[in-house]
Amino acid sequence: MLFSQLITKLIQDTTEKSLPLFGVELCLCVTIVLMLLVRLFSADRVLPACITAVVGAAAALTCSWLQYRELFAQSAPVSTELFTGLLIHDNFTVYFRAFLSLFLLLTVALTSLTGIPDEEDGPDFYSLLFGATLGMMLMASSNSLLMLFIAVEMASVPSYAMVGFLKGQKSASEGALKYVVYGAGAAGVMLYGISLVAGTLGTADMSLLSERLAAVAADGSGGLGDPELRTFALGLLMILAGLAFKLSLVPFHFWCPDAFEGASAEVAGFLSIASKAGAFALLVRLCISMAGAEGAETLLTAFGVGLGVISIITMTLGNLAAYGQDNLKRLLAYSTIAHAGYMVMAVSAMVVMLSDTAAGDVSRSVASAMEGLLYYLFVYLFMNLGAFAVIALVRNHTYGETIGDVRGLISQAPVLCVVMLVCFFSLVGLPPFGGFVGKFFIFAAVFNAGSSHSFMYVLLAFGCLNTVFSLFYYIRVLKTMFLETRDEDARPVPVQFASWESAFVLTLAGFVILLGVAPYVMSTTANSAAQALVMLQ
Amino acid sequence: MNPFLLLSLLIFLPLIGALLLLIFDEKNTEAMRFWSLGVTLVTFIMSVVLWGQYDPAQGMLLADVADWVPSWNVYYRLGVDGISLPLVVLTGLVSSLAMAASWSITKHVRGYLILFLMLEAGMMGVFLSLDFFLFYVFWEVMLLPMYFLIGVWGGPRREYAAIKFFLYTLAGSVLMLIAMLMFYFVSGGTEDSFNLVALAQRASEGTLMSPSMQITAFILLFIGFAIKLPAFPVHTWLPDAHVEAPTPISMILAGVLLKMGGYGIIRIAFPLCPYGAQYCAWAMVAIGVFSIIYGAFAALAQTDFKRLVAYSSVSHMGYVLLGLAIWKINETTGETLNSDYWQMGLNGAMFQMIAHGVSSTGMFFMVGVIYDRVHHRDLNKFGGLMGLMPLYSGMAAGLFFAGLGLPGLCGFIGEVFVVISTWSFSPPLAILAASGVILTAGYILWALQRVYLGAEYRGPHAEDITPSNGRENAVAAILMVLAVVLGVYPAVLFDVMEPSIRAMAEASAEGCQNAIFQLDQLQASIQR
Amino acid sequence: MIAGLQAYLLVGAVLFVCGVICMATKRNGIGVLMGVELVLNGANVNFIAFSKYTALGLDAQIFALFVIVLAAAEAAVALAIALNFYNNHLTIDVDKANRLKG
Amino acid sequence: MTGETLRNLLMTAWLLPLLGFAIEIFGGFWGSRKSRVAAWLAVACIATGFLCSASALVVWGNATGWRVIAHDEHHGDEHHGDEHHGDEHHGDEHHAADSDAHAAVNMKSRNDQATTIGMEPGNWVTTSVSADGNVADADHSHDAPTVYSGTLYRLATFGGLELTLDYYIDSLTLVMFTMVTFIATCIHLFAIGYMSDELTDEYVDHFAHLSDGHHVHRPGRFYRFFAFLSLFCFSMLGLVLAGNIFQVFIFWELVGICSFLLIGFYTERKSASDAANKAFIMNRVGDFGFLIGLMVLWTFFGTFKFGETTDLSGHVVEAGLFQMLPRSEGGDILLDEVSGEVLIGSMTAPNPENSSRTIPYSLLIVAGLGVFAGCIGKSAQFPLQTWLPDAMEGPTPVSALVHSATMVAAGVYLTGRFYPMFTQEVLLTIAYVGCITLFVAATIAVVATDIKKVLAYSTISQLGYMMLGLGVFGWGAGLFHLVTHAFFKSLMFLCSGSVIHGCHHEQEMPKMGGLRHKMPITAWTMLVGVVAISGLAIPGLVGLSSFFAFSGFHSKDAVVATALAFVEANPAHFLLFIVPLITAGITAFYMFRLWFYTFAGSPRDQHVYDHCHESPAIMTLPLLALSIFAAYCAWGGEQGPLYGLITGDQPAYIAHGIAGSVTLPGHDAVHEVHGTAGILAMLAAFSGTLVAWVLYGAGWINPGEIQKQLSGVHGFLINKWHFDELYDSVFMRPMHIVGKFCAWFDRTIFDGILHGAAKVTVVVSRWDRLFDETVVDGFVNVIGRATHSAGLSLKTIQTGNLRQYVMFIVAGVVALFAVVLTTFPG
Repeated sequence: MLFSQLITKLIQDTTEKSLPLFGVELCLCVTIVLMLLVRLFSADRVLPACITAVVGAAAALTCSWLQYRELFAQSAPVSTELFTGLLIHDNFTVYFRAFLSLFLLLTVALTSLTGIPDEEDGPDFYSLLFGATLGMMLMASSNSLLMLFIAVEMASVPSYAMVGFLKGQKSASEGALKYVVYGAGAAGVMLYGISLVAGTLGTADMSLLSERLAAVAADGSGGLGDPELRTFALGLLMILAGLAFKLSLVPFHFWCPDAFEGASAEVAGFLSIASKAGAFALLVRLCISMAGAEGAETLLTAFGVGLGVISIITMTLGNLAAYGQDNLKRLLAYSTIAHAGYMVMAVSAMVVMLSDTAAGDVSRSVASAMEGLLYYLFVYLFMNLGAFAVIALVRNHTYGETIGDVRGLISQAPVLCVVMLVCFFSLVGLPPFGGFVGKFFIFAAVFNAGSSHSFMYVLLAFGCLNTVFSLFYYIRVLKTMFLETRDEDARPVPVQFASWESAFVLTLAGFVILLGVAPYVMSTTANSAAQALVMLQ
Repeated sequence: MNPFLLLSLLIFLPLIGALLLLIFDEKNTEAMRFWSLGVTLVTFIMSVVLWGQYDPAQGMLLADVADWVPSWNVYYRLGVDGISLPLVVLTGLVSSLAMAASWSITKHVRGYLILFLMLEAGMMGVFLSLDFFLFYVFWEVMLLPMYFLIGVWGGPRREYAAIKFFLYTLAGSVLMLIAMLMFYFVSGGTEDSFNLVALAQRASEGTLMSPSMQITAFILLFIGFAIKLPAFPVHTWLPDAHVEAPTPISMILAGVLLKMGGYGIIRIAFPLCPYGAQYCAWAMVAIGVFSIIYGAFAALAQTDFKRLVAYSSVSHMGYVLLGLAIWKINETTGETLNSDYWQMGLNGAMFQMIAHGVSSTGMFFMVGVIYDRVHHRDLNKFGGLMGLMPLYSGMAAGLFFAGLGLPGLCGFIGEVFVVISTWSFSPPLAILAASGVILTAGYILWALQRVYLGAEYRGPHAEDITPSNGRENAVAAILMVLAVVLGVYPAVLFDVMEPSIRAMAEASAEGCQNAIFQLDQLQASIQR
Repeated sequence: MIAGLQAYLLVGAVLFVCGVICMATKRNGIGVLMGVELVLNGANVNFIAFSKYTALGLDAQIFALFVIVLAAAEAAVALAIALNFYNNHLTIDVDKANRLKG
Repeated sequence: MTGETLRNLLMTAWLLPLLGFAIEIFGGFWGSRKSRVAAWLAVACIATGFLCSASALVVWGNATGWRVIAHDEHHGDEHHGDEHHGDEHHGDEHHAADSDAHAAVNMKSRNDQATTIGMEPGNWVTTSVSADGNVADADHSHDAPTVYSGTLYRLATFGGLELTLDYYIDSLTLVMFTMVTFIATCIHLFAIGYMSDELTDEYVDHFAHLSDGHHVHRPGRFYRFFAFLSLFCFSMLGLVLAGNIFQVFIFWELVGICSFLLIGFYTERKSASDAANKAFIMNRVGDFGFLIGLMVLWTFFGTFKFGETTDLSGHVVEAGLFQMLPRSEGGDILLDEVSGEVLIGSMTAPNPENSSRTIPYSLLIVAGLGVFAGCIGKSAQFPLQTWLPDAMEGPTPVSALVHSATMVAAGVYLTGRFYPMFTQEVLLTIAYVGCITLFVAATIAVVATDIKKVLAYSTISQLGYMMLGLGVFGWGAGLFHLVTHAFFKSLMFLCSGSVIHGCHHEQEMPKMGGLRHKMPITAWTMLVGVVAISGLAIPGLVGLSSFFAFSGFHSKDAVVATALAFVEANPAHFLLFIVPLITAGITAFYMFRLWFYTFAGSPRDQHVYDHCHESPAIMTLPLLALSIFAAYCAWGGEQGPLYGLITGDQPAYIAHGIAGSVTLPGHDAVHEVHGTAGILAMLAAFSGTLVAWVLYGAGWINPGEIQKQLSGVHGFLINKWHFDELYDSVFMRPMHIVGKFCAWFDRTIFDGILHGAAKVTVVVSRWDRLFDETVVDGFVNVIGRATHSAGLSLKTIQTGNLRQYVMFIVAGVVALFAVVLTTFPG
């Protein structure tokens, strides 16, 4: 093949096949460029960055909605490889694109309500935000270990900057420094792991992983006694470490509380939700791509159980360490850690079920486990963002984010309190809020996986136990808000019922309730996205 | 009325009422109170209509089924039978009365009323759901309003009490959640996997769960329900919650919430894992008897009036557990041995739930009436109320006698029916349970003497003691009349309950027998 | 030939370990970032070696190129943040970054 | 027809007081405090009840052709020699009477069939049954009791188990109804006078003090007293009418609560409410046993009904309790030869579905003892007797009605009613319990000075006689004594009430004396009661006619005679005769002592004497009416109509006696010793009276009075001081000592045991509470705290040190790798 032919083919592939399906990401890119250009021409008085950002996010959302409509209408799941197979476009991707664009829109709305980037910094901030989101979308759609690394870096690097965005604040710079060093270290470890995995398997293409893995396993004994497989396992663990850093799983969670406390509540909310979503998408893809490798079932089971152990440690530590926290962001950081633990339960269950040779066709069970994860993420978006939004709104009035700042808030801002209540109870996992449904799906999946490996029952028990543990610190905050009286000298929080702020948080709370009361639409969507991924594998 | 509409309205009417409270003027508390009272009364009337519509001979009155989460086979499935119907009516009644008793609440009235109505909706939902998932949702939904009702409007240690209540119940319900998942997956995740009726049917045929799994599932369910019941040793949330809760909420707690434990056992735990239930029968009976004695002793030692009544609830609910569990089988054939006696126990337990709902609601109300006046509950600082508030004291005595188990009042029937059917299960435990009558008489009479009798009132705020007003008298009189009617003509309840309970018991017995048959076969195949 | 691969991998591993030790022991923030670079370069060595000895081929080289670019980008952001930290704390001793804890 | 008439009459008598209660309590509360309407309403209700009961008695008598009375009159002499009691020796009129009765029964069935209205259809099942064992039924058909029973309404049905409210009407029911309603009417009337000081808006209670030392002032509670009395009458009549043992238990508790309410009528007095609590709780101790008895019966027999159940066509469909315990010809309970257990089965009717085929003999004893435990509590028998003296805190009419005549006798009534279910062992227990009680109580009565306390102990003692009578197989004797005692004891209580009322609530006898001058009617009617209870009769006339003996003589004579017959058959149990005989003397002694103390002699407290006055007519008229009955109700003794009525429906096997490990004497055996026993008892009574007179009558009352009464002995006692001292040292002192010891024993040991039990209960409950608060609750708290501190310690991992964080990345990977390698090594 001639070089020119190759170029032609590549251009053709890019323009005719890839770019049309890359619309959402393009929207983001265009918005970033636009915002920077606007400032370049000093037109930001006329067109504030937040307007551009809202429009851009809305466009991205619309685009992903169209993609969703198109893809989910089809009877059989379709997947298209973009950019010579570096990315993949399927229901799963679209689900996350839609998820992330929605979240982007909400975050932009929140930041413009709270005015966290001042007008001057608006373009920078939103560029970083959009850039990070772009990276997360790439994470969700990556189909190659190379893309995996690039996407993670794409998502991380702007995040580092965003954490340190509050200029002149010691804690912000400290949080950012810790985040960036930790992130860089984790990325390095992950990259080393990628090199090991790619080297042992001889490919970086994730769609070939299971095939190559089976081949490698066939060469050796198939167990971890085989040096090559052992190298592979080590590499896999290192990749996992990189993802675990993004997911803030124990023991890769150390950055999380510090970075969250240093960052503004809006950024912390963004980090806790979006980067988690992207990382989970990637983790699920990685797991699915390794599934079905004959001869490596033991390895996969070990991987699944390992995830389960991490999950147990993560949620227990997250919930317990949240007990004594006075800073609400820090408390929610630990809550985030715990919730990552809950969600990893689903992945663990999925992997265990996939590696169960005796079980026959497990696609339905796997899909429902994944459905649980996707649903939970979706609910988590609203409940966690709602909680952070309340903290941000309170901070705007009290200049503080500690538990003392919300003491007796019910007398001044009942709307915020009720939203906080809905979000927190949903985080605990109580009906009729969405968190319960999500948790139920995940617990059900774990229980179901119990027939594949009995460790899953232990996992489930810990999941239940942690639900009870978690009640303590959530309710401690609620107790302070509702049952105590506001200090005399506390700054007032005059958030009216008829205000954009209230409307925003009430919308979030409304979605939390809606997802709890009428989970059908979302669960079906999540299910079909999950099923598509499983089927295609 | 169409059952679907009627049953749904029973649940959602209070919710709609709660929403509409938002349009009231914040200052106009009186209007909001009357509105809420109206809503609870209409709900109660509808529950009575439901009673009228229900035909005991026909078994379960099922409403149409609506989709909820079809991908998980969760349906909006409501229905009512002789087991749940009396509890539904009781819920309607106690809610109305508690609402009438809520005039003493003056803080954040709107919030209180909204939470109160939400609570009622949750309670109705629990008793009306026939879908396990739906049941669980309603079960948990009640937690939230209850937490705040205790936590905001409660006594000095309200926060502690509220969180204790919350934690206990949550701990119980996660166990229930696991059991629920067991049923779902064991039944294959089909359309009927959350359908309590269909699951019970399969359990009865012996095709739902293996015997050993039944035991696990039953224990999980039982702990969840025993916490709510409450049975020793998971009862300690109750005294705190009762003492700290405001009077109307204590009434609801004692009158309705505790019944959910018993209801859960008889509606879910027994029919779905009959072998497990049978296997644990001994333990349950022992726990029941122990709760009776233990609660009574604890009540004897209290100096706080409300705490005494709270412990009396522990004791009285012990009879419920006892009555449910006196199920004896022939170990080899699996045949149920004392079926009529067991049914008497079951019926007696159900009756005891209703009776306790009447008597302890009344007792808490009576405590609340005096507490509103003198703002203390120290038993040693009362006395002489009979002279100061004669009508109130007279009715209080009546309601306490109902709690004491005096014939002619409702407490007697349940208690005695349970106790005399216990001998066929275990004579020693029956004797122990019967000894409860002495202790009960002891603590109730002693309390009556210290509070109502005597020459003079010995506590603070003597000047605030005024005779009970019309609203208070009306609430007490309604409960009193009910106590007498149930005590004199219990057949009015038994006629409704008995067919459903018999069906449940027979199905469970069959299920147990099938399970034992399976075990035998298993053993035989192992030997071969 | 395989011995050759192992030798390269050993170099990569040594680089990796050095990087990790550098990250964990250096109190100077810049030093820590240099440790990160070492780790990344350790991986790069691996990639190049795999490119030569396994079926990974050119993919690995492209990988390495991307890593170099990304490392630069990352380093830029990291240095900016370090500078920010210096502005606020007048030091880049990472041990002084201990206000956020618990 | 007869059955229905009887049922309607008795139900009217039963329910009217309930109606009265409802009207009185509410009307009184909102009405005037000075109105007597409540009282008259109560009187009207109970008096109508009496008329209904009396009519019922007449109806029943007519239906049975007055068989029981006629029979005894005509065959009184024959009985002495009859070995085979009534085997084939019945005269024509018996046939007539029997066929009458049977015709009545049949007619009733037919009528019931025709009139199945009112209650739910199909629910209306009546029975007309013979209540005796079915073996005896065959050859004693002419004795066949005529029982009318049936169902009022259904409480609940569980499969084959059915709980109903029934009625069970036989001659005993009718006698009890008439007796209760009559006495109650008298007492109601009396109470109108006695309680009249409550007819005020501001009643001053001199026995209740406020903390500042003042008396309690409160509105009068006249209406409430009568409302409670009415409620009590309803409960008591319900107890008597009850057709099953469960229903008995229901009303058993109800009379208990009425007793509680009435004892604690003066709620302001701590002593009153303490006594009320004590009464109720001690009764509950007995009821605990009762409940156990119920459990056993329910579990093995599957029914609580006394009588058989018939369907609409009159066929017997189900046996009642009394039919299901077959007895052999000798009256023994039949045992299954294979299992050695007692057969449960009726020859005439199928057993209830749920009855077992057999019941272990031991459990039959348990059931009997359990039910009897209830009777012990209610009838204040040893060892649960201590509540009754305390119960005297209630107003005196209450003591008269509830705590002497009716409620406390309910235990005896139930023992009699439930007789067919008692085994010999149980009967022996009953006898001993009665024996101990009667002696203990009598000795204490000797030293009591409170007029009501003396009567209370006397009541306990007399109840002991009744129990003893029943226990030694004197079914008729025990119940006979019940009825006569009800009359004379209520009379005496009312007299004491009259005294107390007249003396302005002075109850101490040492402050009285000579009151007969001031209140002659009270004094003489009281004397009638005293003579009656002492069992005095004019000696020479015993054999010829009983006309000159008061009721107590006949009934006590019957009890003692049965005891003697029993002891003759079972010499080992000789105490069962000796003790009651001695106690008969003591009884006479303390009763006369009371009378002498109060009415005879000169005033000891001039102040009391001066202010006392005879009660108004509304109080004395009932005294007169009752005194007539106290004197003559037992007219004719065991050949008289009352005894005939009571024993008219007695279980047939009783007449024969039972020969077993313990021989139970039949009627004939009793007849043989009747004369001996009568003379012995009377001697004892006379000696007791004599002693009393010597000590109290002769000692302090002017000799003229004594001469008039007992002129023959007067000279012998002329030097009263010496005799006093002598008797004091040789007779009184030991009596006092024994009495004091018994009182002490009663107070310290029994009360001590009770208080100890109470203390233990308190300690246990405190401990229980502590356990609950520390261990059970503490456990949870510890878990919570441990979790919390674990959480806090986890915070320390987050050191904030960046280099450490970075280390953990690698350390984490290595650790995970190690874990995976060790867990899945190959």
